[in-house]
Amino acid sequence: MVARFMSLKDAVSSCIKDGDTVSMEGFTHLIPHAAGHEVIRQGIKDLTLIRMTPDMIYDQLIGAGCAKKLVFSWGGNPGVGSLHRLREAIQDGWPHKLEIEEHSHAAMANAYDAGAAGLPCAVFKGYRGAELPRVNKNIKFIECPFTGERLAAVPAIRPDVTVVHAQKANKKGDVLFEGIVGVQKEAVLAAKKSIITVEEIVDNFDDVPYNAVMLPNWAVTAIVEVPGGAHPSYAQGYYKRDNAFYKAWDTIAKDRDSFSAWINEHVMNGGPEDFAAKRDANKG
Amino acid sequence: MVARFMSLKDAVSSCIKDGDTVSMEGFTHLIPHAAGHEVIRQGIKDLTLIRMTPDMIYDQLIGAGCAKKLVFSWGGNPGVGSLHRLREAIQDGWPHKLEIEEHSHAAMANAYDAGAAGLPCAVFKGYRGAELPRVNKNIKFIECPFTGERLAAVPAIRPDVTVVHAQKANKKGDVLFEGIVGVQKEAVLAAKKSIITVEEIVDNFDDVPYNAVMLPNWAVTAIVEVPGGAHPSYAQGYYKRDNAFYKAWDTIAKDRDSFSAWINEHVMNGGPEDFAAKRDANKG
Amino acid sequence: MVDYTPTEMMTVSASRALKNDDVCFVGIGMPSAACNLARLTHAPELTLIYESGTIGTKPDVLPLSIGDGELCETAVNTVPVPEMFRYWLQGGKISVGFLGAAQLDKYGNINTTVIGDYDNPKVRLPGGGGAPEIATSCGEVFLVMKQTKRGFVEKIDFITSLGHGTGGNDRASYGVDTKGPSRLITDLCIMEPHPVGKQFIVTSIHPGVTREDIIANTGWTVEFADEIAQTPVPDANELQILRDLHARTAKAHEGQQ
Amino acid sequence: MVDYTPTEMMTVSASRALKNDDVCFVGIGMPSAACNLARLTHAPELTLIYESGTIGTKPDVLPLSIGDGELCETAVNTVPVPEMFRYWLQGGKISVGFLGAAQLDKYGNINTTVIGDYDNPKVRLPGGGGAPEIATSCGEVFLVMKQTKRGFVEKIDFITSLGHGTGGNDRASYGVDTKGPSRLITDLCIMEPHPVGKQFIVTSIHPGVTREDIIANTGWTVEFADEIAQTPVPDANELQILRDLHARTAKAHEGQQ
Repeated sequence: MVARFMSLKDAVSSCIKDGDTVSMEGFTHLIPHAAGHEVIRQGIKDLTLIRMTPDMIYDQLIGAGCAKKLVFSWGGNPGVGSLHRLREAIQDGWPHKLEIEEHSHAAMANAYDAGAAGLPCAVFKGYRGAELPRVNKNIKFIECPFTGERLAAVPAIRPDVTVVHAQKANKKGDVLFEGIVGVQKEAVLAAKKSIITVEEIVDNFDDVPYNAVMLPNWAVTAIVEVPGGAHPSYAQGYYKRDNAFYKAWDTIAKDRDSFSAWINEHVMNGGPEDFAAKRDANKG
Repeated sequence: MVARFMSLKDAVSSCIKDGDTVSMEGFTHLIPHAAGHEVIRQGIKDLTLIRMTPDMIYDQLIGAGCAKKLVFSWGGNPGVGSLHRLREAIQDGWPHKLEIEEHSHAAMANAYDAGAAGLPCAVFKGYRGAELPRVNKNIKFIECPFTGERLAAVPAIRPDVTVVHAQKANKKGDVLFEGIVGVQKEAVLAAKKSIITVEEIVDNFDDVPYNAVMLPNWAVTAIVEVPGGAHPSYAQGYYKRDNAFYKAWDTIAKDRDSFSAWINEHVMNGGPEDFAAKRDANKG
Repeated sequence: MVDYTPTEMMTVSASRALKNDDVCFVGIGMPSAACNLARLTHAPELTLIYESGTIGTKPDVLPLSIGDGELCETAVNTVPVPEMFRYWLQGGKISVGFLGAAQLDKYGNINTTVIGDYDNPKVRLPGGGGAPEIATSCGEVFLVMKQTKRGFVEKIDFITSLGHGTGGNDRASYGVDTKGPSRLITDLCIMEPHPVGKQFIVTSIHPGVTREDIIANTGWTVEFADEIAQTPVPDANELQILRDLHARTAKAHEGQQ
Repeated sequence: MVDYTPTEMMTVSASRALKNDDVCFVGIGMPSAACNLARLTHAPELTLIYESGTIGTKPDVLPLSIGDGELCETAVNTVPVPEMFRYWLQGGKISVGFLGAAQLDKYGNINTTVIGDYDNPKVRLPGGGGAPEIATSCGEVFLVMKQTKRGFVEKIDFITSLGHGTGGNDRASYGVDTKGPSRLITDLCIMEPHPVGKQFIVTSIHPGVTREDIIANTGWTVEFADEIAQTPVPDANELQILRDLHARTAKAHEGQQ
């Protein structure tokens, strides 16, 4: 089934339901903030959120009460410090208890790869001498049938829905990623459904190189044009990472009230159209 | 250790020795014919040759007596028919007996991937209901530790030397592949040493896209400029596949004498400098 | 009515099996002609994938190999071969695999490896290539092959790629949950697997072909469906486009030296 | 002689550990400053790799995250994250991993997961990220960390990443054949593992620091080598380049809104 162009509201409401397993990926770059806000606005609950590097947008989803469980490998505000909402959910159970399943980056990168590849599990040289296997039953070990070498195994990641942001789609719905591409392509291919927000929709991809990082339209569910939709993350070629806002988030999120006030003002009373101005402000 | 620029003669004599396991890859595109000829000229023997799609160049190496064993997944002249030298080596032991280890494309693609990834084996959904596992002891099966699903396993490919052709290197020795990139990058990363022949050496890669298919100079052993070095295969952007010659090969290789005469004239009495003219003839 | 050859009849019939929204993994040779004919006639949005890594390719001439430059130049995207086999084929993204064979049995099991004994072959064939996993990972498999007693045999010499195994639910016993060979298009007829037993039964016969022709060119005991259709003949447009395609192809492949 | 801070002393000492032909997997924070300082001073051809997939990057300012745009714009190549962890890290292509820690023991085992019990943590830290496999797959590991009694402990609360395990050959017992932590650079001194026991021993002390300072800031019983060097002070060029780098970085990160 070929991708459909939709509004963000329709894309989220038609693809994501309470209790789903959702991956919103982006390795610092191209994080789908606008789509995350739409999930909060629609009050979707009990999500199992998957992401290698849950940062601000997952802090917001967790603080807003959308998440039941988090599967992750590094949960912090990069270069700044802790994610206060994540930390409070784990340490104090606010707004409610958050179950966690913790991995290493290598494990999750391999698990996305395995999900995209239709495998039930990923096999890799990992977790040797590390303690996570003691507390995470989804880490097992197998033996290489040729050498006897002990290898780690983790279940493949197969989200119900993957949400990512990309630079461009063309009018047919093919999607282009450029720059730090993270695990986005794998996360989409591993999922049952996908929502892709893009900076712009262009007529064609005639000038795109043969070996670009792309998804053809039949491998994608919904496409939404949201200029600036990654802010305060960034879109290479469009606007820069708003590092100042990542630093400011540390103060906003530290306190429950200031967090809730921010969500109310910028998310509950905001919309995807607000992101274009943020894109313009970070062009430099 | 950073790549060194060398002559083809020096690259082959310093990297490849009798009895080595050698992969000369290229999936129809970018097949390192000039380098293959140099191996024949130097009379290197007892090679274990690995390749998904052994075609004309492996037919030549086998017919010229360089190979002891062939690891492969599809051995034919694509769209034309059999490889007569390969066939005669297997069926009649001429010029001597050739041991074979046969896989499927999926198995070998996964085995190269595993070799590049430093794994001892590749695990994939393969060979289900197929008969190759009966005749190839390097195909085994394991169980997913989470689902119990039966998965195929093959040993990782780890050549002593990988030889490939690419479009460009820059003056630092970084290498660029474009178009049908096959398993070349994986084959180089999986090998202990590598020889890369290129169409041209350029000053820099300033205009190369962020996510191009590349090898940095420290991941490569030797780089040789051989314009036209893939002929009768092709180099996207430089010259086309010489399909007429692939068809002509069927006649040349059918007969031992005409084969030997061709090798004598074009390989033993030829050199890498002969390939530039073939490139010019196939530009159209 | 337009004149056509049995091969043209086969190619046109095979092309008609493809739908506009199919994503098709294309084997070289006969499948390639049929798939591109479909794209150039009733299924313009058909996605063609070649194992060389080209996704959504629209070649103007038929490739001689599975990796000719036209495939890449006209593709939506070109990916590394490991990615092709891992994410796209094994990942379950392909709806149809289109394959040929050297030997075939009535359950659609394919031999492209050897004639005779594996260790002392009478004829060494090219081997499986992508077929063993195309046969199990694609949503369904279409087979296209000229019908002869040598090719359509009771027992194939080597099972390169799984069809319906020994019939019935045997295919599923290997942990395979895809449909397998759902159509066999030859130069004489179209066969489809029996809903329960999974052996091929003739469901449509090409015009001018008799049941005896089919029986004479088949190494297994042919079964015919209760109701058998007559395969619609190629129309003028299909033939013209197919012939133009072959003419362009011949010109392109001979034009180099 | 130029004035410098203990942090500058640490960063400069750490940068000097890197050689021009190293391929270095860079952790964020202190490692990133040291690695880029090395590149801007004595090791201009040093290859820096960040887990975001950027290979051979040469950022003009220090990235705040491991995936800032500068890393990609100045890199030789940017690859998908699964490829980074599979082909480059696990594939054994990286000579040095440069890591920091929240808690460290005398065998160089690292905790960046939790302070307290895993299920009821006193402080939940960000977690391992790339470190568990960086620690085992890189040729060797350099550690850089400010020395405090809270951080340098007898027993870490959680083994996020393997150092030398329980010492001796314990590391190899996990099937790990890489060297592990070969140098620990702090704001007070440099430690290296004992050739046999693998516990860290002080081999070089920074100017102005006493043995008592080191003991007072270490939670394990400090061992000193028989011959101890005095760490060479940062030279004026190194300090200038480091300060310029930090100034450019501060300006770049505050300049946006």
